[in-house]
This record gives sequence, C-alpha cells and structure tokens, in this order.
Amino acid sequence: MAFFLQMLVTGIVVGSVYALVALGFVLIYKSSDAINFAQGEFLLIGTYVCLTLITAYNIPFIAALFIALMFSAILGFVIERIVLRPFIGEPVISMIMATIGLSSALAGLVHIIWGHETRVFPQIFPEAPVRLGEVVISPVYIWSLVIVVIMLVIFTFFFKFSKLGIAMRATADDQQAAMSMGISVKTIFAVSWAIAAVVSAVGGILLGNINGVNASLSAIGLKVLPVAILGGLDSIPGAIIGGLIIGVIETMTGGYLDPLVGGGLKEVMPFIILVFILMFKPYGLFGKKEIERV
Amino acid sequence: MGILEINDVTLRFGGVVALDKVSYEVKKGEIFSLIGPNGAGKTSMLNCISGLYKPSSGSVCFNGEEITHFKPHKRAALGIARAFQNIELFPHLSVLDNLMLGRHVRMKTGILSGGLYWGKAQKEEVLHRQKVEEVIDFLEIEHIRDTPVGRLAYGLQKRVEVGRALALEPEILLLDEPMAGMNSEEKEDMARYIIDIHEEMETTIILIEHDMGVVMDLSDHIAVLDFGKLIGYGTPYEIQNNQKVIDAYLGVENVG
Amino acid sequence: MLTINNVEVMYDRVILVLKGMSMVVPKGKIVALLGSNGAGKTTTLKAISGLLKSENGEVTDGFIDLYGERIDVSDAETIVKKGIFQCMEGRRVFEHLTVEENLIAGAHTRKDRKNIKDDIQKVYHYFPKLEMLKNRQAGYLSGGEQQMLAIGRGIMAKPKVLLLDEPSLGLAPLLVKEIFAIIKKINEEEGTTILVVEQNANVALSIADYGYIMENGRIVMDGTVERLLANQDVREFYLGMSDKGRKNYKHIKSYKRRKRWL
Amino acid sequence: ACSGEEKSSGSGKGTIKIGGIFDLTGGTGDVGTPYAEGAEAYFDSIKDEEINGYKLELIGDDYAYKIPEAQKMYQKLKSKDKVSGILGWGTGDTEALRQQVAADKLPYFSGSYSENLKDIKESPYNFLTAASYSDQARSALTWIKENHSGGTPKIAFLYNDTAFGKSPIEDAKSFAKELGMEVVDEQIIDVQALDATSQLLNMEKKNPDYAIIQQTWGATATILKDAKKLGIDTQFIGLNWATGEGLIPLAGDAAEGFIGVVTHAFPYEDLPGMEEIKKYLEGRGEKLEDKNQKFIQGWVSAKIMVEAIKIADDPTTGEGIRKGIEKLKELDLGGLAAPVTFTADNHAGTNKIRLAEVKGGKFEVITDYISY
Amino acid sequence: MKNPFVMGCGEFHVNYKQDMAIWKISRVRVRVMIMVALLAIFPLIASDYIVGLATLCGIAAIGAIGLNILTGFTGQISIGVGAFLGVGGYTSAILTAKLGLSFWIAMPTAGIITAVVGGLFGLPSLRLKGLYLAIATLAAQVIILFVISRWDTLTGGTAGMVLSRPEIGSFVFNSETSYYYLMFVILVITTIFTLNLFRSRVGRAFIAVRDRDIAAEVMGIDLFKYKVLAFIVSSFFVGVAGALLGHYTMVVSPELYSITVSIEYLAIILVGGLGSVFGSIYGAVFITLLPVFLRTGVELLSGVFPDLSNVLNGMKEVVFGLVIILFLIYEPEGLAKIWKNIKDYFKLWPFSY
Ligand SMILES: Nc1ncnc2c1ncn2[C@@H]1O[C@H](COP(=O)(O)OP(=O)(O)OP(=O)(O)O)[C@@H](O)[C@H]1O
Ligand SMILES: Nc1ncnc2c1ncn2[C@@H]1O[C@H](COP(=O)(O)OP(=O)(O)OP(=O)(O)O)[C@@H](O)[C@H]1O
Ligand SMILES: [Mg+2]
Ligand SMILES: [Mg+2]
Repeated sequence: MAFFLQMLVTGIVVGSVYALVALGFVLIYKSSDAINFAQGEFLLIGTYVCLTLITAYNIPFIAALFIALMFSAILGFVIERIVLRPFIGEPVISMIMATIGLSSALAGLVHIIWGHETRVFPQIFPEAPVRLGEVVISPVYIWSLVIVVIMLVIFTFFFKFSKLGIAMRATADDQQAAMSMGISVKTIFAVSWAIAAVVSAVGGILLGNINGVNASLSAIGLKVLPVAILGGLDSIPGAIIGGLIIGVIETMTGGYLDPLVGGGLKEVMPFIILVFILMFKPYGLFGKKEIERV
Repeated sequence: MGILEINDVTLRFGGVVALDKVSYEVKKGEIFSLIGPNGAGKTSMLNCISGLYKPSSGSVCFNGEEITHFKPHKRAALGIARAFQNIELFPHLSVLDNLMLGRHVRMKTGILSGGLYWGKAQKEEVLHRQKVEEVIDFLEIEHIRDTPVGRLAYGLQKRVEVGRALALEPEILLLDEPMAGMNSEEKEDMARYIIDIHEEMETTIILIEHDMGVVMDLSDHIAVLDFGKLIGYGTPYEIQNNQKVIDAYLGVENVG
Repeated sequence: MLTINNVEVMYDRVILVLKGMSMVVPKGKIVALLGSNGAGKTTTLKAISGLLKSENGEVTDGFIDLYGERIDVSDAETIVKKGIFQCMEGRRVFEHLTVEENLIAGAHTRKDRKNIKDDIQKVYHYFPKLEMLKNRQAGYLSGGEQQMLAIGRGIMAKPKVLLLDEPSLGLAPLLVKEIFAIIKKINEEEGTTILVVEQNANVALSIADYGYIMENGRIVMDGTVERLLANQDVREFYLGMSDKGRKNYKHIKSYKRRKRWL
Repeated sequence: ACSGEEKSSGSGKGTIKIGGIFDLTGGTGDVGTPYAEGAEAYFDSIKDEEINGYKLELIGDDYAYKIPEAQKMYQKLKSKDKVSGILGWGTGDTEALRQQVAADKLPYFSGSYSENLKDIKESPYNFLTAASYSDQARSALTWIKENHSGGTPKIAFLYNDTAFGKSPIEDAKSFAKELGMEVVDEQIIDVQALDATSQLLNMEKKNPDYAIIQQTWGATATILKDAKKLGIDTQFIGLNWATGEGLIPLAGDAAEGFIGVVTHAFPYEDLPGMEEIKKYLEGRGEKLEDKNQKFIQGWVSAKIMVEAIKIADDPTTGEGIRKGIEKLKELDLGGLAAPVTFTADNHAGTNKIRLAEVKGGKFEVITDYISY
Repeated sequence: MKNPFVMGCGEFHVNYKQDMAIWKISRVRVRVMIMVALLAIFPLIASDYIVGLATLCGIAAIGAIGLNILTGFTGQISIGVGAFLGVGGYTSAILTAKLGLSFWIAMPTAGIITAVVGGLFGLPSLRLKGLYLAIATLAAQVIILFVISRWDTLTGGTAGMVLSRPEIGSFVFNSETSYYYLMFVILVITTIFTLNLFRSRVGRAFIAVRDRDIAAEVMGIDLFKYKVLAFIVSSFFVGVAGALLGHYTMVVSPELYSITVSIEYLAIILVGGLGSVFGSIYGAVFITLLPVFLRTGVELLSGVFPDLSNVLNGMKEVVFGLVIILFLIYEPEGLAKIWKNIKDYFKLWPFSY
C-alpha cells in the first residue's frame, strides 16, 4: 500500500512538471494553431539565464527568477517578431517547421554561450524530503504542483473572460476575420509567445533544480508533447490533467510492469495509452473539435 | 415508385432537432426543390441523403434499396452526386483534375497499375478524360481547363463544382444553393445548365435554393421545411398558395 | 465621408483586379455597390478595410481617404480603430467561440468597456434569435444565424462606416428583407454610414440612397436609386426583369443581349 | 588501402593523419568535450616531433552524438583526409562503424569499452585502451567479494536501455554467480529520467547490499539523490562513465560514500605521468587543476595510438599501425592509466581498474590497480 | 536538334494521350534524359567521398519521396519515419544475416513488411487528424524502437546487427561506385512510379483527401481506405530506403533510427517542397549536404582561429536552423518552387527581363 501511495504521489508531482512544460505548447497553439518544437530550447535558455544570474552575479534567487522571466518574455517577443511573424497566414506546417529550425538555432546559441558541461543550481528548495506518512517527496516537486495549480486558475480565467484571451482564441480560429475585428494578430502572437516562453522558463528552472542543467534538458520538450496532445492541444486544464495522468502512468508502469518485462516500458507506456485514448477521443480529453459543416 | 424515399427521418445534434420525422419521395427524372428558412434543416437533409450525417431514426431508400447506413462513398458509387452550399472544390487541382476526381467511382486503376501507368491504366485515363471533356464542353469552361480552381472567381467555381458532380454521371444530383451569390444574369446561365442537365441527361435533381423565382419556375415538386418539420409538399402552384408556407417562408409578395 | 479615388489593386504583384476604381460614400448614407462575380467588389472593400495585405494584394495606385485622412497606407487594425468595420463575405464567424464571445471580439478595439454589456443587449434586440443561441458555438449555427452574428459583430464595433459584403448571401427571402430592414434601422438609429455590396440588387436598391455598378474592376455606372432602377440594362441584368415583368427561367433564350456599357 | 604518404614540405617522410570522431555538442558533450580536448592536446604536444620519421596530425570533429553524422564523418576521414587510424567515441557509433573500419583496415580506439569490441573476428580493427565495461564490473565484483563482510553479498544492476547501458550486464551477472554472489535485481533507468523512485523502491524490496551503476553522470546523480530521499542504504558502485568530478555537484551530498570505477587518473593525483601534461599546459598558460579526468582519458588514448605508430614497421597504413599496436607490451602510462598490452588475438589492452570513493565532495582513490 | 535548355512556347497535343504525358514538351523530355545521363556517369569522375555522399543523398531521397506521399500529397504528418526506416533495415538484416536470404529478396520484403507495419500504425487515421495523428505516428516511433531494442533474440537488441553488402553471383557491391548505381536504379524507379501514381486515379484520390476530405468522400473516395493506403505505399518506400541504408552502412542498431531522424526527414520534404516528387530529391540532397558543408566551413575557419572550434560547432547548429527558417520565409513552397522559377525564367530566355 505504502508502495502504491509512493508511486501515486511521485507520479502526480512528476506529472506536474510535465504539465508546466506542456502549458507552453498549449498557449502557443491556442493563438496560432501551431506546435512550437523550440519549446525545449526556450525552457533551456530561461533556466540558464536564471542560473547565470545566481551563480555568476550572485543575485538572490527570487530576483534572478524575476529577471529571467522578464528576459524570457522579451525573448519570446523578439523571436516571434523576427522569426515567426512572416508565417502569419502561412500553412501551419511551415510554421511548425520554422520552429524546428528555430530549435536548432537556439540550441547552437546555448552551446556557444553556456558550453557543454552540466551546471547545478545552488540549493534553493530545501534538500530534506517532505514526509506524508509513509510517502516522501522532494520539496521542489511540491512547489511545481503549487505553481501548476496557480497557472491553471490564472489561464482559465484569462482565456474565458479577458478581452485579450478571447482575441487570442478568435485569432486561432480565423486570422483574417480577427484582423477585420481590429485585432492585431501580430500583437496576439507576440504576447502568446512571450507567455509561453515565461511558462516554460518556470518549468525549466524547476527541472534544473532536479537534474541540473545541460543542453540535453531541452529533450523534455519532445517528451512532453504527448501530454499536450492527451489533454487536448488547446485546453489548459487538459495540459494539467494530461500531465498528471502521464506522470502517474509512468511511475505506475515503472512500479508494477517494468519488473515483469525487465524494464524500459516506463517511457513507452504513455504513448500506448495515448493512442488508445485518442481512438475514443480524437481531440484529446478536452481538445476543441474541428467543426465540419458543408 | 420514387427514385428516392425519405421515411420519418429525424436528426438530432445534442439538444437541437435539425430534422423531425420528415417523409417524402422524389420521382425519377423530376426536378425537386427543398426550401425553407435558414436553419430549417435543408442542408442537413442533403447530408442525410449523401451520407455525411446518420439520421437518429428513420430511413433513406434509393431505387428501393435502403441506404440509411451506407457510407458516403458507397452512395456515390450508386450514383448520388452533390454540389455543396459553400464551395468544396480541391483548390490546388486544375479544373480537369477536379472533374477527373468526379469520375473516381467509375474508374478502376489501382495503386500498382497506376504507378506503372501501363496498358489498361493508361487507356482508362484517356477514356475517362474524353468523358470529362464532354462535361467541360457542356458547361462551357474549356478556357479554364488547366487553371487551379482556387484562383477562379466565385461564379466559375460554382459552375466547376456542378461539373464535378456531373462527371460522376449521377442518377440523382443534389444541388445546395447553386445560385447563391450570383446576380440574375449568372443565375440565368446556371438555370439554363440545370434545365439542360435535366433534359439531356435525364438526371433527377434535388435543388435547394432561396431564389423563389428559380424554384417556382424549374421545380416539378417542392418540399418545405421549417424548424426541421415538413410543413408543405406539392407543385409550385400548391406551395405558392399554402398559407403555412407563406407565413413561415415566402412572405406575401413572393407569391404569384 | 469615404472617398475612393482611382484605385488600382494587384494580387500577387501580377493579377490586376481594380483598374482605376472611384467612388464616394457620403456621411450617414447607405450606398449600394453592385456588380457581377469577379468584378472586384470584395477587393474594393478589402482595399478600404486594409485586409488586402493579408492576401498579398496591394493598392498600387490612387488613394482612399476617410474625412480627408488617407487610410490606404495604414493596416487593418488601425483602420478599424479609425471607425471602418467590414463584415466579410461568407460570415467568417469564430467557429469555436460562443455567440456572445463573438460579439465581445467584435468590440475589441473599443475603449469604453463598460458599455459593451448594453450593446450586446442592443444586438439581441435587433436579432432576438441570437439571444436564444448566445451560449452555442458559432460554428454550429445555420447560415442565416451566422449572418446575423456577423452583422451583430459589426454593431458591437460602433463604426463610423460599416462595410457589408453580400449580407444576403444564402439567406431566405423573409430574412433578407428582415436583415436589410435592420441595416436601414442601424443606419438611421446609429447614424452609421453604410457601404453594402450585393448581388441581390432588388433589396439593395430598396434601402440604398445611391448606387454604383462595377464590372471587371471599374465603375461602369452610378446614380441615385431612382436613376438606376429606370435603366434598361440594370433592369435586365441586375433585377432580372424583361420588358414584360419578371421573365421565366424556364423559357430563357439561350442567346444573350449585349450590355450597352461594354 | 589508404596511405598518408603525400610528402609535406620540410624534412621527414611526411604526415600521418589520425581521425577523431568526438561529441562536443551532443547528448554526451559534457564528458565528450574534455575527452576530445585531451586527445587534441596530446597531438598538439608532439606536433613538432617526428614520430618514426613522420609528423602526426589529428583531424578531430564533432558528430553531436548522431550516428548518421558519425558515418558521414567517417566517410570523409577515410576517403578525403585519408587517415590511418581513428579515435572514436560512443558505443552506438563505434558499433555502427565496426564493419566499415574492418573493411577499410583502420585501427579504431573508442571512448566506449563495450565487451563485444574484444571479439577479433567481429571487429578485427577495434582496440580497447582501458578495461571493458564487463571487466570493470568483474573487477568491482571481485573487490566486493574480498571486502564484503557477513553472508553472501546481494547485488543489483542499474543501467539504461542503450547499447552502452546493457553492454556489461549479462557478463557481470554470470560472473557474480561464478563468485557465488546473489544477483537479486536489475532496473532500467532512462538517461533523461527525472526520477528513479519506482525503480529504487522495487530494488529496495530485494534489499541488495550493492548496486552497480552503468550510467552517465546525470542519471547517476538522480539515482543517488532519490536513494538518499528514500533512505536506501545500498552501496552504489558506478562504472567509469558514472564516475568523475562532474557527478559531485550534481548529486550534492547524496554523492558521499559513492564508489566509482577509475580507469584513468584524476588530475589532482600526484603521478609521474602528470608531468608531461602539466608541462604542456603551462606552456600554453593553462593549469592542470582546470582539467578533469576525462581530459586525461583522451590524452591517454591518443598517447597509446602514438606509441603504436612509434614502433610500427609501416606506420603509414592502418594495417601497419595495427601491427604496431599489437606489439605494445606493458606500455607504461606513468600511472595515468593501467599499463596496456595488445596481441594479435587480444585487443583488450587491460582489465585493471582502480576504485575511488567520494569523501568530502572529492573522489579519493581507495585501491591500487585491481583485476579479477 | 533545338537547344533542350530553352523552353518551348507553342506545343500542340493532338490527342489526350500526349496531353497527359508526364513531360508534355519533347524538349523537357530530352532535358530530363540528359539529367539522368549526367547523374549516371558522374561517379566515374567523382571521388569516392563524393560518391559516398551522393549515395546517402539518394537513399534519403527515396525515403523522402515515401514520406512526401504520406505527408505532402495526402496531408498526414508523420513523425515516425525514423522507426519505419528501422523496420526496413532490420527486416533486411534479419532476412539476410539470420535466414541467409539474398539481398534481392530481402530488400523488397523489407519494403513489404514496413508497408504492413506502416498500415498498422496508419489505422488511427480512421479517427485522428493533423497534429493528433502526427503524435500517433510519434507513438509508432517510440513503440517500434522499444520492440526492436527488446526483441534481443531476433534483433540483437540494443547492440544491433551486422549486415553485408549485396552481391550478384560473384560480384559484391563493395565499392562506393557500385553501391551508388544500385541506389540510383532504385531511386529512378521510385521517382517514375510516384510521378505516374499522381497522374492517375489513386494519386488524385490522395490529393483530394488532403484538400477536402468531406468532398472527397462524397465524390466516392473511401477516406479510411485511402488514408491507410497512403501509409502503406509511403512506408514501402521508406522501408526500401531503410534496407538500402542498412546494407550501405552494414549495420543496424536502434540508436540509428531516433526521433531526430524522423524530424530530419520532415525537414527534407518541407525544404524540398510538400507534394513535390522532385522536391523530395532536392530536399534530401540539401539537408544531407548542409551539415557537410558547414563542417568544411568550420574546418577552414578553425584553421584560422583554432580555439574557436567549440564556438564554431555551435555556429553550425545556428546556421542549420537559420537556413531552414530563411527557406520557409522566402520560399514556403520549397526548392521545387525555386527550381520552377528558374525554369520559368529560362522559358522566355533569352528574352527574359
Ligand atoms: N454538425 C452539426 N452540429 C450541430 N448542429 C448542427 C450541425 N449541422 C446542422 N446543425 C443545426 O441544424 C440546424 C439546421 O442546419 P442546416 O444547415 O441544415 O440549415 P439549412 O436549412 O441548410 O439553413 P441554410 O439555408 O442557412 O443553409 C441548424 O440549427 C444548425 O445549427
Ligand atoms: N487572393 C487573391 N489572389 C488572387 N486573385 C484574387 C484573390 N482574390 C480575388 N482574386 C481575383 O480578383 C477578382 C475579383 O475578386 P472579388 O472577390 O473582388 O470579386 P467580387 O466582385 O467580390 O466577386 P463575387 O461577387 O463573386 O464576390 C476575381 O477574378 C478573383 O479571381
Ligand atoms: Mg444550408
Ligand atoms: Mg465578393
């Protein structure tokens, strides 16, 4: 029983990290209907900036975090302007490809600036694990869970009620019509990229505190794609719940199935389940259906 | 016996009842019109006939055979062709290819023979190309034969779409507002084509149109839908004098 | 007062669509723009509302100004802010947004947030049917319902000039009359200047003060409604009248009379 | 075959080129870069000497841990640069090129020490410059047997699902049995794993005394930290790629007490072999302290290649160099690594390793060179 | 004979057969011939290294054409190509190495097996569309690789398998040149087959499914059948490419078929041009060679300032990314379009302005 609980809790908290990163995908998809393959690099850069500020300029964490997030926002803004702006109105696929190119370019930059060796965050979250009865959790995970919940609330309201949020959804539906409403598609994109960059930076900084930071951290971007899909590419709650589900599936598989098959199923199982679920809910758990009228 | 029989067709979308126990029959070789206010369920009706929607209850029979549960492509093979309300052409393909696609169900070439493009496959292509050219001549669109349809003006696209449906050599042709967005001059052309199709090819035609002039002049029979219910059926004359219809749809001065 | 002066528009740098188009839309009036398919009506409207750029078309000559201020240079959102709002051809509602959210999106450029609630009510008063559907996803409305929503969005924007592209497209006769009545009402109650592009000349001219007729990229004729209605060609080609009342489609002659103005 | 005999200006018979396929920007860049630097440093340190009458040149480049890239680079090194030998890197790509190097007769030193490179028939031109992963595990197990008190030791294995990770496992398991140890469990932990709780808890059920880790630093750190979190008292022993300075900051104080297999010396060790490195570095205004163990490893691999060229009868062809390598007997590396010996039917230079334990945030070597 | 590099203006086709030929204008036909001839003789003059690269390009092109059939022509994005290459490679490896079959049987079989597997993983297209389908193919990628690295008895697990070069009688395709010709023949066949496919019934149906699936269905096209069919055909060619690659590098191992490979192939068809057969080829050449050129560049530079090589390696990635982006910005329709523009220019040549 204790074992099960430990698996469950670990799954949930790990899942919350996935959820955070997945949010990045959703935010961009919600405004542009495209997937950003450079998410991982966004995450990486945000993290490195924060880390550098702390270690090289020994700025206190909170301040560093704040600056790093500001920086990410600007980065997202700038990148949208110089790289993705030309793709407004182009077919989504070329936008996606552009982000693939972008990811390579950013990865290169990261390598030039921060080099190769793995860097480590100084103790930010207390080391001592938290104990709930039999179950132990590292504090950093609890934090990510908290942050995720906060984001969930904020963004849900943002997209349902705020003028900007509605404008974003409108843009995703029909860019030209949105323009005719006087919605500045450019601004919408810029803003959503900025937000996405910030969110993934947060995710990255948490990850950095778990595993240290090096270029391969960006791999999380791809790893989390199924999460976004499972929840439904344009659903904020979807991303969160998808994250938790996949997290739990992973640890449970690790806990109960891997011993039987000799390991390795942990990373594959989410995909198997994902396809299975998609067969019944083709647009993920909460994704918007494509409306087809003739 | 009618070529098409609709029996008690009901169609629901969650709460919305798009069609409510609709029954009527279409006689072979006639021009049959469906009219009714917006949202009455006309397009939904066509979708039930061409198989894009499955009726929640009731049945659709074609030439006496029940086709309620056939998939759309099987119905096409039976000879049910359609032009859509909002243009649904293949924008990147030339007019020619769009029409060749219309002949899909009449051709056989498979992957292998197609890829090798030898003997039969090649002969077939050429043969059907001739058929398509006939349609092209008929609709007077020779000059745009090789243009990608995406670049054509609205009116022409509508014509090409009718052509694509014709290329299938259908027994029954479903036209969803073929004249929407045309001025009366272009409407006349379209009307002329519809008449010719009907007379030269003896195709049965189901027409949805909001222009009463056209409907009253061309139709043999008219069915009127309102909020998914059939509120009238009969000859143009009967419909024009059907009070229910006048209140729900025609309004006064469209009569006569 | 909206002036379009000798405007040329090209798509993809090659396709010349407007070839010296000129027209004037006086303040507070309703002007109808008629013309056959592909004449360039939609292009004209897009040129005014700045939407051309998104289809890589551009105004290559002439100018457009609103109250003496050039607008053909500025981009879509600024033009909307200046008070020109286009209801695009084919409704173009935001499918995944609810009816109400669509209306809010329509009011995007407005500063006076607090009045929006009331204006939504006003739209519902013009189109009671929309109120019943207000929480339905717009993508599932029927053609007519969507057209109402599209015009409703226009009202929400409180524009000085409202551009309507074929508002009657695919609407039932009664609804066409209803909608044009409402357009007239909007023009009178809100004092909105309206430029309406139409195929259905009958209704268009029935509410318009002034009319233009364009064929492949040029204005070929214009005048007061009375004058147009009196014109032989307009009667035949746009109102579908023959000398003896409405002609019967069943007996259309297959040859066609040439238009005098071509 | 390929020959490097185009005469270069000046004295000597010409230049012999050695190719380098390194990972600088890829998944293993953190250890790959110092390794590459070490190798390049050694060749740089002898660039003015004439070895066996020839000047030597290393043509190294980054393949970013992408095997197809490695294959393209190999094509280039072979056909364009006409190299006579190659210093390679990862397990995956080394295996992928095995066939071709055999066909092209190019001796190949890899950064990967997987057992099946030993197989002369399968891979006649691959050489292992340090103890193979299997031998490392065998030696470690032997050490356990000798130092374990109380009952038969229970062993577990933690590795990742790659050619690298799985390479030693089968051999190690059977050897442990030979030694009469009990292999109680094995767990697969992904290289990128955020968390190893599930695996560790499963392992803990079997309660092993020792867990042998074949991983990279990142995953090893994750294991150690989660083990600490869950209060697992198993003694963790990592093979050479789990060991190294980089592990310690990652794992924090969870690293304390971790034991690692040391195939190559740490720069801070006081060894005769360090002198030439220190001299070279100071010549370029660099300091030995800034280098790490992987730098030494690269240096040593390069050195062995060069030593072979020295004594080769015909150092211009890959075949000749191979013969040279097979003449190396008890080549003394000044303590930087175990002395290596190659023969025509044994391409595994040594099976000796040392063990080091993390004490106070530093690896302290706790054994002399041991084997099994 | 008229100069085949000058396009004609007035050509008349007196019957449909002519009008429907792949290359309608005789001059174009001639020019294609010349192209093919050039490609056929070039290994005789080029160095082994060049020929080797050319072979890699060609193999990539075959796979890319396959992917383009699925993604470019039928509009179903696939992120699973890597794994399907793997299926092809492993099938051929197992058939030749384990069962001792000849390459000439193994390669086509590899194609067929991959086609079957591809069809299997195409089944979700019954319900899934766009990015959701794309992720389903990503799942295929992960699952297939898992199976490969797990089924040790059959695949040799993570260690991979060793293959040998194909042979006819006593002749073995060991030299770069000989293997190039092997690749070349298969590439030509693939190209012609695909070109034909898309001027006949099935190909048109694919395109219809991509452009407007509802309309396609109503025109009598069985959506599900054709979607899966696209997966099958596409996977066949990818499988063949996989087999060719396996026997060229003489090894298969799971790490060879990672997600990065899948993305690289997507890059190929996007840079080359979606829905363009020749585009796939241009793209393959481009994406395969770009890193090579970049590396040469780095070498030249690192000669100038050696200590920068680390930075330069970073630059390599940056440039690679930028090139792709610039491409999409300035020529969204890919290399194929650029090539077309060049031709259009020559159409009026020498009177072009
Ligand atoms: N796929 C669908 N999902 C939900 N509701 C639908 C769907 N299709 C149609 N409806 C609803 O069914 C009703 C009938 O729609 P339909 O399109 O058939 O009307 P119509 O008679 O064609 O109107 P119009 O003349 O404007 O085209 C409408 O209220 C519409 O909202
Ligand atoms: N984005 C575009 N790119 C290229 N050509 C275009 C584009 N949009 C329109 N055209 C062309 O410009 C001409 C005029 O189009 P426009 O839509 O303005 O005509 P219209 O008067 O609105 O016709 P309709 O009554 O059918 O709406 C047409 O010939 C059309 O082919
Ligand atoms: Mg309808
Ligand atoms: Mg228009």
